[in-house]
Amino acid sequence: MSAVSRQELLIHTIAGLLAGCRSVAVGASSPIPGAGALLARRRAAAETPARRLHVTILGSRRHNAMNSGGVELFDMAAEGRVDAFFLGGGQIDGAANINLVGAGGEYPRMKVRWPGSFGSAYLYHLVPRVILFREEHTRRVMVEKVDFISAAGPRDDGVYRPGGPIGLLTDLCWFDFDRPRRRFVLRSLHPGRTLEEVRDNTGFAFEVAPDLGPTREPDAATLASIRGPVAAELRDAYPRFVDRVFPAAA
Amino acid sequence: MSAVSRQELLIHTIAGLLAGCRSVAVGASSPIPGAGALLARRRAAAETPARRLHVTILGSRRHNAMNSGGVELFDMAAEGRVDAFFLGGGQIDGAANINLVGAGGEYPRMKVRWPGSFGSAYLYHLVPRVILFREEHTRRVMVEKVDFISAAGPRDDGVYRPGGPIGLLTDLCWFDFDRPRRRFVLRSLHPGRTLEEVRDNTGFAFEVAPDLGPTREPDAATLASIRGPVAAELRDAYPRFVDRVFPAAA
Amino acid sequence: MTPDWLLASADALAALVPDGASVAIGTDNSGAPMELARALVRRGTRDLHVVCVPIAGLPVDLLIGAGAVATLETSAITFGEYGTPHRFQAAVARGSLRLFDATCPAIYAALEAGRKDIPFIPLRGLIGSDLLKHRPDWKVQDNPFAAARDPIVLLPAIRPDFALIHADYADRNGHVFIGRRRDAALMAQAARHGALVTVEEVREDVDLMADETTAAAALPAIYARAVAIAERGAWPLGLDERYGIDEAHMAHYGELARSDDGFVRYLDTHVAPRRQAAE
Amino acid sequence: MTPDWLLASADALAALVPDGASVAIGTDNSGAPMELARALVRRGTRDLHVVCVPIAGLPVDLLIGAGAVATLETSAITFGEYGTPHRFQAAVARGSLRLFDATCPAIYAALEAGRKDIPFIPLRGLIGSDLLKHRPDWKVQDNPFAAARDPIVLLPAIRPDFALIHADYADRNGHVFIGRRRDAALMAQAARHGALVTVEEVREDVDLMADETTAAAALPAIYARAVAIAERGAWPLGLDERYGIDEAHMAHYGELARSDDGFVRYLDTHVAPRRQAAE
Repeated sequence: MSAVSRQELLIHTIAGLLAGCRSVAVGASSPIPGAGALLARRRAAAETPARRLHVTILGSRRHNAMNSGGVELFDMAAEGRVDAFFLGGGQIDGAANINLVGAGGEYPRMKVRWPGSFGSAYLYHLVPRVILFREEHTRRVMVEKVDFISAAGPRDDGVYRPGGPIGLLTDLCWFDFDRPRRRFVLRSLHPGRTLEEVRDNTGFAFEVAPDLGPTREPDAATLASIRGPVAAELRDAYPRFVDRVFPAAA
Repeated sequence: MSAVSRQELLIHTIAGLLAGCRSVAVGASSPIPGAGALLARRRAAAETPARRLHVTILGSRRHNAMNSGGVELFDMAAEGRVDAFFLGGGQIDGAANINLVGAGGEYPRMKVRWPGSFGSAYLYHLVPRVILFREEHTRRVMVEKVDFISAAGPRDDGVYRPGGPIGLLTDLCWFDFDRPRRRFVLRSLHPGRTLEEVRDNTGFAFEVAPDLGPTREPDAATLASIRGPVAAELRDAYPRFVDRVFPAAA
Repeated sequence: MTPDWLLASADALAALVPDGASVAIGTDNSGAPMELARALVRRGTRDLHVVCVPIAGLPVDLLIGAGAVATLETSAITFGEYGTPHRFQAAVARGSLRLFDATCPAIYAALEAGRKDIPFIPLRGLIGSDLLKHRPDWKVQDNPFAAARDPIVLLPAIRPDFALIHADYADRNGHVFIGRRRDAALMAQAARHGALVTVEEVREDVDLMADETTAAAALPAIYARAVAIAERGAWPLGLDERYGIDEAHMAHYGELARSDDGFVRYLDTHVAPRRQAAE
Repeated sequence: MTPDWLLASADALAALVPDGASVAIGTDNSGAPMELARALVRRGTRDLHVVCVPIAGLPVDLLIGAGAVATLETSAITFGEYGTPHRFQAAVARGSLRLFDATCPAIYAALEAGRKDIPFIPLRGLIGSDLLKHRPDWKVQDNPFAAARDPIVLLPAIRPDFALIHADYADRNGHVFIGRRRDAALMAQAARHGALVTVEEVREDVDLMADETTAAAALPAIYARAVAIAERGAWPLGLDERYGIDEAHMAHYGELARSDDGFVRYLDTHVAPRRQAAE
């Protein structure tokens, strides 16, 4: 079996973060979280007794537990029927604020304008296990303070908030989010990455777990699962991603 | 053609009250209003140019403009998409308050308990042309003051209320409702009925229109329409009513 | 292998409902959960809080008569043209029910709020009705978006513990066919623990969510806490095109339910023994 | 005889939209009203208030580029994997748009409030976001049903004048097939004057409301202000199973829309002349 790719490591890591979930939703343009959710679904089905994990990939017809329009995802989250979701950001800061609107200049005439906040300002408050996921790990993205808060990190403001981020996954590493202390804690480095590299590329201050270790790689059986059935299932929503990353998938 | 029946007179009168409507809804257990709405629909279709009247008869599958569950009727009414609706009452008083809950004793342990208020407390405020319809015209029903207000008649309370009653149709007569003065005005007597009979059987004070006249009877063409196609269409929702009242309908 | 979502019987579903639970029940017209109601009576369930969506009939009269209901929220209790709900009327006369009289759109709006898990929702109308006098849980407030005084009712959200539903069939993945009966979806979505669903059959040959047309007619499996087969599960009420109402039995019920003794005999005969599917 | 609800073309529908009207437009994924957007540009429509449900893409970029939009409320403008909305970005940079940045569930909830014609609706989340700073129309208030302090956002209802929808077909009664695209129904219901709908075809052989399954997949005719046939009316975007996205044309648009001049050329070539159905 060939070496573990960058994407495979992320997919495997995400599936591990979804352990125990009954229901996972994945936003648009998120093939890696989508694959992670599909892998987690296979694992749940292989438990004894078999456990059903509901996966909804926005934009997919086959992997879609919903039929009441776009509002259903948000209602489901409020109802407590979405255990995990993924959010990214053009900027992410050390207090886990995320920015999907733009950078530089004064709102609304920002220098760089991104698409917009999507559902982040809501789901970030209501989904118990929000996984921040952004492959690019640079000082451009990981900033001290975001230029616009699309969705605020947890704070002590007395606002009803059953949900929030559990951590941040990038191309370099995985950070836990320590909610009481409102800080990221570097928990694992991806194979070949160093603490120095993470420090150089991170604009916010973070802590380092005493037991900082390497991100676990998938074993051969998991790799086969990702490259075979998971890649095949993912094709419904992300044909181009599958063609590019898993050209061998049927 | 045989003489005009009690039901046919009411159906004809209701169709006249619906003139110009684009959308009419009819509650459950209301075969006469249902037939009136179906007759009005035929008339609209016969105009030049043909005009579409949307009819929704609750409990009918064929005459149903809706598909989003029971809430849709109420949302439609709020949207301004229901021009006319029918309400009755175990009691109706002279200020057009209606009571669908019960009579005698103290709420909730009333001596007589009726089913309940249904949607009256809402639709009465939002549908511009509410037709009060109650066949039984006695002092038991037409009371000075209802024992329980399920839905309040229009009042000067500054509450948002685009809707309200336009009048009251019974087995004896038609009253207009004079909204500014909050009183019923006797406008027409059904054939064979007298002012004295109405006074004897009405527990609330009402006015008498200077031009009080007889309720207009349907002409031969209208009667044929009621007995033929309208009765046939009504069968979907009210098979037993049609069998009883229009045994000749195909 | 039996999937994890499919239980053996309506009684197995009823066993999931603890005393004191709140349950949502729809109208008699289509998909009334009669076998579930009988199973709740057999279990000896007590202190239910029943929310009718937005009105109800036979299953609720039965539960009230059997002493299973402590609190009733409804816009009406009616059998339509099929008689009088004597057990409801007797309980009202005795004052043995905590009664929350409502109006249909208020129950719908409160369930919609429940589905969004927002704490309350405003609704037009209602002001001037005596319903408000007896609903301390409903508040009248000024619309904060209006320039002038604009009183409006605020309703607290309703989130029942379970929705009780009978439906035509479940597909092989546990999605339930409900057609355009969107009330069933609303109830199930608003329910904290989802719907307890009895179905006439499980259709292994169908995957409702695979097609855009049939997907629109489904209650997605995620909203069903569990499903069980109960043939003729709406009996003596009807179910869509599958079977009509059993008018003779409705008359029989109406006669027996007129008295306390008669109702006990009805329970002994028609509820206590597990009904056979072919009945 | 042509029924009263069926107009001759998308241009006839666009003629119903006055300058300054508010219109709701859905996502690019399915049923984007491209031909309607082109018809609005041809009409020289001005000062539109566009509400994206809850995000939008190509039709809105086109309308912005053509100078038809004064106010934009959206949770995002994106072409997904098919390029960059240059006209939107240019308008933001120039400050030529009145921009109401939102978040998807807020747009949905406000439309649901519009559909109920309630003046406002509460929604969880949002507090702490900078979106609130720039939305003076959103209020934060204490939940009056909570014992302790419980701040919550109140959103004013959205009732657009029209919803703009492209769909697969209308049946012979003017009911429109939307499958499980319930966003189209929500938009149409919330719209004061209903939906302007283009369809690929009118199917005289179909009566969607006659069957419980297909009824669930319909937008009832009462919500459609008018319908017109526009074959390939979502082009260059795709429509469900009927046709896929025209990637080459998306790339072409992306190239031309990068500059003001290029965009004018695009309009001259692809929008000003009425597109032929067979294109």
